[in-house]
Amino acid sequence: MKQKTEQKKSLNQGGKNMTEEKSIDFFEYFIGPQHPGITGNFGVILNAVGDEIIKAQANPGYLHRAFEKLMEQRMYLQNVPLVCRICVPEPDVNEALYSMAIETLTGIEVPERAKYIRTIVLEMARLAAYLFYFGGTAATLGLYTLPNWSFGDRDYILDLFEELTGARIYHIYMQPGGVRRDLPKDFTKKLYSLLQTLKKRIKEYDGIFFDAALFKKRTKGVGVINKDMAIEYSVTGPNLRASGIAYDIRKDTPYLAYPDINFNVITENEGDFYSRVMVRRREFEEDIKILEQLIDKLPSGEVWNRYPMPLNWKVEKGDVYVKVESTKGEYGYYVVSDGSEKPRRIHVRGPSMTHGIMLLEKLLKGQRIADISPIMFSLDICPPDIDR
Amino acid sequence: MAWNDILKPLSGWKFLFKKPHTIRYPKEDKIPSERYRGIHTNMIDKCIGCGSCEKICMNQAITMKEMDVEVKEGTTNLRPVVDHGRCCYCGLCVDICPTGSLWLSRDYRHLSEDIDTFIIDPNVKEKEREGWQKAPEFSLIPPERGKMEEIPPEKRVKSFMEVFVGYTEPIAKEEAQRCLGCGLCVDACATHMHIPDYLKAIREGNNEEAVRIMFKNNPLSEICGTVCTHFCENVCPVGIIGEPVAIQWEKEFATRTIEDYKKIIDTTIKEKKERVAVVGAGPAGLSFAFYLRLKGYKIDVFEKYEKPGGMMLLGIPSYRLPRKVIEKEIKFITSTGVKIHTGTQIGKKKTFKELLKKYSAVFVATGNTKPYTMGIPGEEGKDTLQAISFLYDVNTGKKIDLKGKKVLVVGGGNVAMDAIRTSRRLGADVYLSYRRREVDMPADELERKEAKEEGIEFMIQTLPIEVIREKGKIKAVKYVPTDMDFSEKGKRPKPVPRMNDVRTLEVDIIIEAIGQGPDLTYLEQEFGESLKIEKGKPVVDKNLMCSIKGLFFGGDMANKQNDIVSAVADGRRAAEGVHNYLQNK
Amino acid sequence: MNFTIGHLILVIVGAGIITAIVTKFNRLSGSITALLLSIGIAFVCFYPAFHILPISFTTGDYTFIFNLSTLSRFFLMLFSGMFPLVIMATVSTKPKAHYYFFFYLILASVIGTISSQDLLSFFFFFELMTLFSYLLVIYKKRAIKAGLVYILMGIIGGLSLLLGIFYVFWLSKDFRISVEILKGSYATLFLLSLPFLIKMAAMPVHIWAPDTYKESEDVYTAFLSGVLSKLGIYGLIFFWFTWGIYGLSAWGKVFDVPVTGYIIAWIGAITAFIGAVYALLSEDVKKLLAYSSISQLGYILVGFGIMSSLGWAGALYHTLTHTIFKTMLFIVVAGIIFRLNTTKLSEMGGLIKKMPVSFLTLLVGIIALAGVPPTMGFASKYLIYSALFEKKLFLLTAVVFAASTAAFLYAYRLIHNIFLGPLKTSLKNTKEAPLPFLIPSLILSLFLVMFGFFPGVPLEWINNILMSLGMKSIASTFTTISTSLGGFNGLLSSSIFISIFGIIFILYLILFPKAKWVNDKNTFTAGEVMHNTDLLTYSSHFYRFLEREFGLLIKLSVKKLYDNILGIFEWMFDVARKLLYHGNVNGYVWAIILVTLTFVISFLIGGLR
Amino acid sequence: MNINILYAALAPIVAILLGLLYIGIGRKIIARLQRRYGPPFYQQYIDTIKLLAKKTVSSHGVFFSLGPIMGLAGSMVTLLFIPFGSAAPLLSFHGDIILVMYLVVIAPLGMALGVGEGSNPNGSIGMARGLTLMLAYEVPFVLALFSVVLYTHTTSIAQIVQSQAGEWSLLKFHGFNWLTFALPISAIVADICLQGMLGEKPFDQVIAPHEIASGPMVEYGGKYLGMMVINHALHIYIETALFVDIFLGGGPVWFFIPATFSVFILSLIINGVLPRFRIGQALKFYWGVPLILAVIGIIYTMVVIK
Repeated sequence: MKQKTEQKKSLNQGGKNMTEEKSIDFFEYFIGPQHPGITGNFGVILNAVGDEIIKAQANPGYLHRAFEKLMEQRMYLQNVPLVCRICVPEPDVNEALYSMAIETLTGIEVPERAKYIRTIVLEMARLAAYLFYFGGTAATLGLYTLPNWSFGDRDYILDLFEELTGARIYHIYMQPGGVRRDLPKDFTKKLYSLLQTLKKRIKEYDGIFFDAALFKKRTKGVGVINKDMAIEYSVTGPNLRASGIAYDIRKDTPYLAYPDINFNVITENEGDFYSRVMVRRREFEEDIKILEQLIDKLPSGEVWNRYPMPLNWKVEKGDVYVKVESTKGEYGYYVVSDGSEKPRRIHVRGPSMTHGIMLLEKLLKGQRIADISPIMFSLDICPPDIDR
Repeated sequence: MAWNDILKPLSGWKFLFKKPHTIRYPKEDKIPSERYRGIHTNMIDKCIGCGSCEKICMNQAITMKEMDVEVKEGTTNLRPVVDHGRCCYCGLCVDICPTGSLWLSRDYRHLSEDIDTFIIDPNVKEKEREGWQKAPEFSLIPPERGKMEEIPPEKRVKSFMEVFVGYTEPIAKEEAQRCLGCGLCVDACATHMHIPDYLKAIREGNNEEAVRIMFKNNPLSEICGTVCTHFCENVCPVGIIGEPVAIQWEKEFATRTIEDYKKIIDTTIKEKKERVAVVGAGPAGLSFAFYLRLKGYKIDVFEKYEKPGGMMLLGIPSYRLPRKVIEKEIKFITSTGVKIHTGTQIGKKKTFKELLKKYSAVFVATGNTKPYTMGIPGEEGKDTLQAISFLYDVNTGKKIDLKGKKVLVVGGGNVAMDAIRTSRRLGADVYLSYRRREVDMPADELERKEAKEEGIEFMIQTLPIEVIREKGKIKAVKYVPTDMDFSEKGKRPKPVPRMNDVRTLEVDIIIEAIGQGPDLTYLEQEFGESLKIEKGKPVVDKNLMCSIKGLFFGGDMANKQNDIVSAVADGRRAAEGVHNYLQNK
Repeated sequence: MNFTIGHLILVIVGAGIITAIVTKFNRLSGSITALLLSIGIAFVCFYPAFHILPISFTTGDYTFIFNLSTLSRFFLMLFSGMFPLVIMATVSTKPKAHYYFFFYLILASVIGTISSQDLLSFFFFFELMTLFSYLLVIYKKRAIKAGLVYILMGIIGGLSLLLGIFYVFWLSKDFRISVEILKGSYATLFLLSLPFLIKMAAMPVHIWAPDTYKESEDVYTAFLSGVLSKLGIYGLIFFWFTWGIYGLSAWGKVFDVPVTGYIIAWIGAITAFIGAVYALLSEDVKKLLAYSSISQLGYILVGFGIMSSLGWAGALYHTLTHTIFKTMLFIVVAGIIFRLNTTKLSEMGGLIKKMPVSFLTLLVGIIALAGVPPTMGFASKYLIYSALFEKKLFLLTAVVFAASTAAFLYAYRLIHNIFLGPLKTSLKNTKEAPLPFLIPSLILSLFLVMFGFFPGVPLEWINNILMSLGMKSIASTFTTISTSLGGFNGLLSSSIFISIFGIIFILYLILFPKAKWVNDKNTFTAGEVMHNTDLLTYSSHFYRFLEREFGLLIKLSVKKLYDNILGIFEWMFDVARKLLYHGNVNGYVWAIILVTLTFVISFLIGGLR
Repeated sequence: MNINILYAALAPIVAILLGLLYIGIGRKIIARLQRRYGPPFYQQYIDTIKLLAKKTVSSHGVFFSLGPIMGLAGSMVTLLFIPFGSAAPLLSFHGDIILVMYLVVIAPLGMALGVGEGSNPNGSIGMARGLTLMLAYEVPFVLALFSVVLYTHTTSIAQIVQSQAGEWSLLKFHGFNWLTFALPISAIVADICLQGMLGEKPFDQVIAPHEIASGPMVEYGGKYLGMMVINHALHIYIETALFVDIFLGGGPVWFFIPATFSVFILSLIINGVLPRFRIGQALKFYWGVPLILAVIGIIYTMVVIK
């Protein structure tokens, strides 16, 4: 309630409130949208006393591309190349979700092999996203060696993606009914050897970053989300697990090939910056294990079940909500079809919206300017995901 | 905070003397993967310009532009041009391309300050294929058409019941979904029916709208839905990767759902004074009458026979085209106010000159009535039948008994097919002789297939050279096999008879179905030199008016296609021509 | 022309009366009169042809002696030189009659203090100075509360001085200082040092300074901080010299420094450091300067405490430097406050375009404050460091160096928050400070730079003092200062800097195209829409991170300690009041009887002795 | 003497060229650490020339323009008082280590004025941090110097260099006279402080791009930025030269230049593997271990002298 009135005040920035504000000696600090410490086109307006923040106001909307509206204007298949653009670091989640939603609506079966391939893609994307995250977080703390390493290693995953899907970032590989192409020759072998390399590499990261004294000094006790707060702010994903709540959609409501896979849900207890990073670092190894299992269990067979000609494809009337676990948290799609060639409404539930606006505003209060962008990165906020 | 944690970061120094793992562009180059989705490349010769890529593109990056290419049948001179500034390299255009002419190459670098250079013409003559290509099993177009119920051949051969079952609604809708909407068929169709439009109406379940669209170009839509040469399907790009869209059957389905066209088609007419006469109530005459009538002219149709319908009625057996269909169509046409005077042969009771005096214009569409003959020894005789007269006889109800007889039909057109299947239904053992390969046959594939199912023996690449007669009756036919000569490019291959390999076949009756031409003798008698005739057909201008003012020709007698749909098209064209002529008179 | 110190003091008092009378009729002409008269007095003090003779007169047993020693002469020139400049700055504020009157009286009492050679007259003039100073401090209504603390501390100092004098008299039966009788009595040392430490606002007894400097009349603050506080160092040298530097070492030596001096040096170093920290954390411009003043006087104490010739040279040099730059800074700031009517740093900003002259003078001032070469600030710092290096006082060096680096911090903050950054919309129509503020500050900044080029010039006077005190002089020429460890050439370094600066500047003018001027309002939008450009300045809580790191220091402030002591006293007296004033007549009667009895008994005991 | 004046005239140019070269090679080395190839070693020259060749200059005020000039002038003056190894004492007999320590400050002060006039809060925060960092590292650094002064009985840099001079031959190793060996603890402290002076991680709070968007440089562009880059190059040279002169004995040119370079590279590769401190933590750090070490160093020195 208090927050509301504060926001109202800031909205009515007329002459009246000026005198009140002048009495507190804060200054207004704009971090973003043009700022190296911001994950994307996103701004935070801060009221700071010295370098201490007394009020933070997230200011999204600079990258608003009206995806949800655009999707209503496009045919069902045409949306497949569109959805992956919602979030750069981990686009496959969107593809998988969109395909799953359409499959649920139309009743197209996905072949078993396609399910496994999709899971492999999702887990590879997860690894890539984590490498991205490690690099980004290290960079906000000023360690530029790790991003160079991790982005280099991420490129090896992207190479595999390129081999599999023909593209490095926006794979546009999954589509309703399965995947677009079968695995290329020797793909699983290459993937397996890459996983072994990554296992070694993560140890090297430990040395320079995760175990480093300075890193611990910078991160421990910064931006704490405790259990109650995590639930109150509907935090999901690794951020939630860092607060000690073992919730993972892959485990709780399994989808694709996850029911067949054994893995642990990683949790940390402190809920601070450090645990948020460490949850991801430990999940990285867990994901490598998952991928190894997937390679072992990969069945053979078809990879795609045909759907009608996409130009004239009408999807049955109905609505559906599907959700998956992304590296950022719970990702969900709510798709409404009115039986025509174009979806009536698609709503994307991105985790960055909750993490990047309400939670961030809360967390930044009382922090130092030096900790803004580390906290933002530690929450793994993807501004494009906020501005759909 | 252990000492170890403080010193551990120094472990990063081990990379100080290791080889970096980056690629030193431009000294080194990373080779993109085999499936890399790079820059568009399009085989300009293979591309048919259907524009599917343009339609599937979500970014409107592809535009079809007119290019200087050879326009073959079923292609356009439109070729894709890609704006790489908008392209998202999803490769959907490749996956949908029916011909597979489009692919994404492995090159991917393009650097320029000028945004105009990002609009790339991807058309090449020849290029090595690499990168993201069409994989047939992942083609976005379903290759098979909707299945139609079939009557088993054993059953259908016994009677003249209609062999055509037609689509049920769900299958029709599903089938209509396969249409790419490219409109190549519109160009191919003689009447230029708006096929994608009515297919769209069908898949939306709006059959009335579909029929309305059809009748804009074709008043004999149901007949065409039942029997048609369907050039549209021949050019359909979907046919390249599988079976073409069943346009004809879709049309048949839509029209059949409508009981009475009068109810759905707006036929309000503003009457005009001028009167126009039509000679011949065949497809050309009827469509002419219909469209001109809609413009308000008063129409009188003169028909030689007792029933209107022309070749549709007389030439096509009822198992293919049920009579009630023809009646339904004609009833609709006459309901607009067209008067049909049956049993009135012009040239005998009335002359053309009389008509020209009485009427503002005269449209003549008397069709091809004069059959061609082979001109081989022993050909003439009572049991050498002409296909059209044979069919005419059958259709008018003349009893012809062929039970147990051996019949040889010569020719490969639809008339030949009708002849063999009619003969078969009359109980004969039928042979078909055709001098070219089976693929060269002008007859429909479906017809051929059904004919074979009904137990007719196809003697492909044979040429009868002599009919052996005993007592005036045919005993056997001598024939030789032929070889194909492909020397002339761009034309159908020429059969070369192998004269030293003469074979004989015992037959009772020969039916010649090698084509027919118009009978213009009565016209020549009346007009003489003032009517220009070339190659047995009257010379007409683009309005289908001949050298005599007010006299129009159309239908089989004026065009080369010799089929219903062309005749209908002629009728419509002539209606426009007559209207123009009368308005500008 | 010869005249005595008595004449001088009388002339000054007379000038005060004249000014007051003129001011009563017309304020402006009063101010001009004050200015002219003060220039006259300064001329009298400075002109070598005028000889100021000592004077002494005897009443009863006691002889009052007034004489100008070399040391006193240095301070006389300092005070009388600053006086007209400060008076000049008051012209545009147009103060009331008694303001000038008290101002002249202060000068008179100061001259009386520095020329007294006997204890009673010293005490008399010293206390007079405190009293008049108090009357000027409370010239503005807002300062009454701060003035109370000031006078309280003044009285404590005075009492301590008086007690010390009595103690000395009890020991030597003589009020003259030249008598060598004091054989290392800690009590005398403490009692006779405390008033001067209070005057210099050394650390545990500094509490009057920040508030007094902040609340007192703006121009007067320049005199109070720049000039009057120097009486402290005069008093210390005056008394301590009497003990004799070598006499003090009787108590032992630490690092080749007398223990007492060492303690004073530590007090100075801590004062310097903590003062600097408080200065860099304060949000008020005058408070910042006040703490800066405290901090800088800490250096003087350090130099003094080292008790070597280098140290005393440093202390005296810094006395001169600090007098010049702090007077100037306060005058400049007074000019700014005169225009803005605020002392809050967060309400200033971007004034460089409106007040370029003030900016330049302030810039020179802070460069001197920071002790950076082309100004004389460096020379004083150099001497103090050399003294520290010479005596190997490494921990003191660390603290002093930390303090002097912290001086950079608040110096930058001062100039940044007032002049740099975006211009506040409310300050759009601000004009340059009036000329009376600018002229003295320009003159003073000229001195700062000039002595920066020729650091040896003031050192010569100081050498005279040192020699008069029986110490070694510092080797120097006009342009160089050298010590046993090293030395520097002020002219060379400064002129090379100026010439390189000139060369690059000329190159800049030649090579650079004319710069496109960009409004500072459209900087740092970062793509955002700004609704209030005033909020964009990073000025308040400039060193918030230090605030956090020094949190303990702020919590344990001395003022709170005093407050607690006060609380205990209040409680005690409250109890006492409740015991005495309980409203019962019997109780009062008994109390009177008790008191009377006590007196009687004590008289009886006294009589018996 | 004449040669010395010649050196003095050439010193700024040599120092700029050397500083830029160091940065260039440093970029290469950091790139290797990060598993990259990095730009060519002469890239920094190209960048600087490019910046200086830029045509448009936008300014926020007079001192915005004068700030970089003052900074450059300050750096060059400082340079002249630091000997070019034992080969050329330049002007160092006219000013000693205390003068140098204060001359060094002119450049940041000039920059600070310019940055302040730029009125960008990022720049102001950067300056506040820079000054705080100075507060942090100066104290242990001064104590390290103190031990040197104690050991050599002089504050003159030239004399400190001379005191370490030994015979230069293949057989006799110069290094035995170095103060690094005489006062190892102080040398370590000085090197730790050098990290902060150079603004390398973990002490690059001043320009921390992710926090305050490059801080002081944020408003500067074009030629001004070019001047700042040159200033940075000079700064690197001055700090490393000071360290080499005091702790590594200066030495002839062929030793002096590689030595300064190595000192720079050492700080650079430490920079490569560490994140940065928060500014408060940096203060705490410097006033913690290095300060204690420095005091130990001084006590050690006192013991050694006796």
